[in-house]
Amino acid sequence: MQKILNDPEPFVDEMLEGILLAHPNELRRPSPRAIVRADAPVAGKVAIATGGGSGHLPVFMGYVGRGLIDGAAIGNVFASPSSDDMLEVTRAISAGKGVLYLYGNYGGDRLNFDLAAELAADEGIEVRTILGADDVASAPSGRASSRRGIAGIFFLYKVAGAAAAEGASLSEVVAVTERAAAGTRTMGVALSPCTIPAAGVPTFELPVGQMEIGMGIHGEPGVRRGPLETADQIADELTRAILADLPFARGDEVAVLVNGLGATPKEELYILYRGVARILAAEGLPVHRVWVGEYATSLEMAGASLTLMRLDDDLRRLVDAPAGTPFFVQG
Amino acid sequence: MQKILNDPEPFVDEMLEGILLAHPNELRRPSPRAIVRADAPVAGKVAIATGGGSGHLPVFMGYVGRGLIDGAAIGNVFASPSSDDMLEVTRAISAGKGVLYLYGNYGGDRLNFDLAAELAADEGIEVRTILGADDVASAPSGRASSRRGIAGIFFLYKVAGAAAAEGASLSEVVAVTERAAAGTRTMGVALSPCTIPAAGVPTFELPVGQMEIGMGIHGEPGVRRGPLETADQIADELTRAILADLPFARGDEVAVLVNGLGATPKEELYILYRGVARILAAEGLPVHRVWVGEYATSLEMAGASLTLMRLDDDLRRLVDAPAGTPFFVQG
Amino acid sequence: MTDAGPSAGFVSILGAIANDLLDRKDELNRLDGVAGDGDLGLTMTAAANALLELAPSLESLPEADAIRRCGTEIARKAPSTGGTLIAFALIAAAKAGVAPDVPPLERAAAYLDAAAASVAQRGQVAPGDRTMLDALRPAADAISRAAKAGLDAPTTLADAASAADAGARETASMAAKVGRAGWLADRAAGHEDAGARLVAIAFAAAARR
Amino acid sequence: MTDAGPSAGFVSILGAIANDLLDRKDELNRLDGVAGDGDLGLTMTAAANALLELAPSLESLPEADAIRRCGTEIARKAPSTGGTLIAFALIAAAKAGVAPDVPPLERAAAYLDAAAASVAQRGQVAPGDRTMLDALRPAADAISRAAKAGLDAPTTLADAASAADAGARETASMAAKVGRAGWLADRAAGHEDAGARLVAIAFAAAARR
Ligand SMILES: Nc1ncnc2c1ncn2[C@@H]1O[C@H](COP(=O)(O)OP(=O)(O)O)[C@@H](O)[C@H]1O
Ligand SMILES: Nc1ncnc2c1ncn2[C@@H]1O[C@H](COP(=O)(O)OP(=O)(O)O)[C@@H](O)[C@H]1O
Ligand SMILES: [Mg+2]
Ligand SMILES: [Mg+2]
Ligand SMILES: [Mg+2]
Ligand SMILES: [Mg+2]
Repeated sequence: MQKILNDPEPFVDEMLEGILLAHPNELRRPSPRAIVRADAPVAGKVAIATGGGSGHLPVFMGYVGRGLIDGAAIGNVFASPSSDDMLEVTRAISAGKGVLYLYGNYGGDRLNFDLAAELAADEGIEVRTILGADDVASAPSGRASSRRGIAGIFFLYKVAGAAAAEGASLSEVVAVTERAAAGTRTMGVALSPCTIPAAGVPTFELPVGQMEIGMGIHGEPGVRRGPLETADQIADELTRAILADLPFARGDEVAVLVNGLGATPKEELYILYRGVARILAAEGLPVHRVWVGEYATSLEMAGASLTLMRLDDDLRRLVDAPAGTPFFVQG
Repeated sequence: MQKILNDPEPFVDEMLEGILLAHPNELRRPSPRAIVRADAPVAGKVAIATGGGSGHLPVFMGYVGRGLIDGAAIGNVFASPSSDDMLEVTRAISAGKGVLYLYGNYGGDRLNFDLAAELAADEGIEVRTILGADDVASAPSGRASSRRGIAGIFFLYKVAGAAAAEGASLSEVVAVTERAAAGTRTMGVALSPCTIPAAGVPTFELPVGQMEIGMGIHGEPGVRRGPLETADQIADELTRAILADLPFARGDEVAVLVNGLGATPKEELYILYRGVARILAAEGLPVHRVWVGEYATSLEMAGASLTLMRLDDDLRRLVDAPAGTPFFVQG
Repeated sequence: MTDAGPSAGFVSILGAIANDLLDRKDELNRLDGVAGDGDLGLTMTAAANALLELAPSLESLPEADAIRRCGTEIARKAPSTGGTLIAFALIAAAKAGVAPDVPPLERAAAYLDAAAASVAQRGQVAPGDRTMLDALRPAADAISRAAKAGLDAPTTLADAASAADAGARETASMAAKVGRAGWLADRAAGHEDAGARLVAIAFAAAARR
Repeated sequence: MTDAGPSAGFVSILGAIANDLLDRKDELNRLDGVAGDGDLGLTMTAAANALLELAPSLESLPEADAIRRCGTEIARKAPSTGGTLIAFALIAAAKAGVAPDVPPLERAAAYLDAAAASVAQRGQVAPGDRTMLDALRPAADAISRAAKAGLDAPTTLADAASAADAGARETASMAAKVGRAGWLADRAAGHEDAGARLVAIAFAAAARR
């Protein structure tokens, strides 16, 4: 296990300690597994909470900041936070305008955050929930609500966070974020497994020369495994699956995210984007803006995902709005 | 070779195509291997050029933009650009206030960029050169000018770019950047090799369970190889070597960069920073600001480097100044 | 069993289960890795350690309170899908309104019935969906039957353990209904569901004690 | 050699060298990887391909112009440390002012002398510093000696090739003075310098032709 760590056991807590030491003016920690904006609660603003397992930085707490979200509950590696952690986050960020829970569609998270929402409601905090469920590889379109949430959550944070920063009400933030979620699709490819520090061995085996299309960000199986293809072939397979699913239509303006899973160099992500851009141009889908880099990772997994979000005027304005956290800045 | 690519041969050119497709409003390409700000030359400003081999994104062209540098010559993976490429960059960015060449201390780059500087001078463009030579592991302090340049170049870009953006003259930019270079030290650790696409096999072997302290960003040998240590032990070894070298003195305020080499997750970088922060606190070195992430990579190499820069009032102001490129934004 | 508090029996079973879970960490990780994220052994290690730490303080509590404390502790310390469902199940068992003077096997039957109902409801699953329920439901049923038939505790627990084990084995030929769908490459075929095996391990530990 | 232009001899040597360099790519990468970045074979592949493409256009040029074109082409297409030093060396050779009517071996001696001086000056190295100069300098000297002694071309080239080979072998026991310093773990001990071996390959190809 070629990792820089002290002990697998306090891995998450030491990471949090490092993050707080590095960014003391931007983040604070109301309880051991809750990270919120240093200036939370932000008066007059709908608050946005998220949470999930560790090992995906900058997901989740990396998006806590200006123009994005207000707080995140932190689980162990690939494991849900507790309902208590989410409740702590909720209390620390609530400014009386309501709280949006925005997180990926995973069993443990849903169980815990639904409970937290109930408990928050008992305290008089209004909570609404939107799930990221963008992974087209994880269920057919007929069962889209059972899909996993992966890198597309970045666009949802961006939209919801910008809407909240503009002063929208909870139901307005919910409405525009649901529209964003309805138009967001992701699919990924894994080229290597990753190792949970406390487990010490890779979650699965993927022989050199093989790839797995559609693999989940915790190593959950994808739609097919086969010989590693070229960047252009991968771009084709990911893009076509996404375009067919919404379906996107000629003329739809899109936001694009090419996301690295951890070990894949930015050089390769741009080669992948080159293939994607050609297909989008040929399909008549204008690209409004592109993000390329590590936005939702799986520790040191090699691979990438592609996300497309269909834009309208509101969504275009909201993805372009400025934002700033210790992990992500947009001017 | 678990890489997302089409063909090793056009690797760099396809990557450049992808970058230009993704960021058409921010970057332009006056010749195939020259990338400059879309708005270059920027009137009234000293221009800053850099260059070097590919495989280190965001080094080099990732720092081309507002508040940073104006252009970069692009070599093949780990190989110098040609003098022609650097001359093209120089011509495209020169706004009549002089050009600073700021790049890492490698033989091929020096030979080619010195020639480019001569040719630019023949065309009436004043060029000054500053080399990044921050890797304390690559030569003893008595021969500091023969050291390799690694991640510390980020601080030099930041300082030089901010000074140029403030309207400083060429000699003022040179003076403050030389002061920054004189106070910047880096040391790294590698946990895995990387593979140049066209070579197809790793540059070196590093058995699981081993690490190499002081390895260069092209896989050049370091100061010692041994069993993989804990994050705190690595933090200790890197920090002590750096502190002893300048030497930094109690009370010196520092900027800190914890840089991932490619495959190492941000989670681990923050655990490493936690160890570094404790030592700096114990040594009485106040940390002004911290950057944690991938700022100078070696393809998919696992590992990290630590850079410290000693600050004064000017340097503090310059590192804090806003900057924005497609790869790096600071608010 | 001198000085035994009202929950001494429960606590002693708890200790046996926790220790067995610690021993089977790698196996649970491996099974969970087949179709999931490979961490069930880690989560159950966290749960087991939390329970072992908690155990001394439980003996003197009324049994339902002891069970509820286990649930809330797992909810805090091991909040994965599996862990949280178990936590909810324990809390549901504690709420089942089982009178302390009911004979032990009947109490156990009532707790387990409430627990299995909770997993089905919270997890929105039925038997055959390839989850922990496929081991829990038959084990609960076996205890109900044995309690009604008036069998002794060792026999009853042995029955429950073999019912759980058989249920876990059967998951190897089931297709998952929750999470991933049938259209995904079914790598899990031939492998037991991790959560079902976990339940079987717990009942085996209880029976062996 | 019908229709041979003024640089036909040079071009034919060039082709032989380029082809051998293409064959030895992996070996050069491997040697460069010991202490450097493992790309000398790639750079020399780029250089060799550029030269092979250029070759047909060179035959009709005056020899010095042909040599200079090789230098500028390598500078453009293979601008690494090794490539650029070779490019500068070729340009220096072209500038050495060798008269076309001087006998071939004397011309070669003069070119090589200028080339070796260029590497030493541009690279700021001396023999013994574990660089390509350690093969180039002895090869150049061997040709000078043979030319003065009036030996024939095959013998002279064979002498130069064995001098370059011996020089490259000796680098295996030299400590690098440029780049990394002696205080670094000397992984290179026992391995030849990649650039020196490259020079030896080139002279062997020239001698074999
Ligand atoms: N909806 C569900 N209902 C019942 N049991 C479930 C459900 N989802 C998962 N499980 C059980 O939980 C186990 C996985 O638990 P765990 O590893 O803690 O989940 P995760 O890592 O996905 O949070 C599965 O093997 C299965 O037995
Ligand atoms: N300063 C120097 N002077 C002479 N030769 C040098 C010098 N530096 C390097 N070399 C030669 O160049 C070879 C490496 O070339 P190359 O792989 O192209 O360099 P890099 O990849 O570092 O740019 C070395 O093996 C050595 O023979
Ligand atoms: Mg999990
Ligand atoms: Mg090189
Ligand atoms: Mg799991
Ligand atoms: Mg090299």
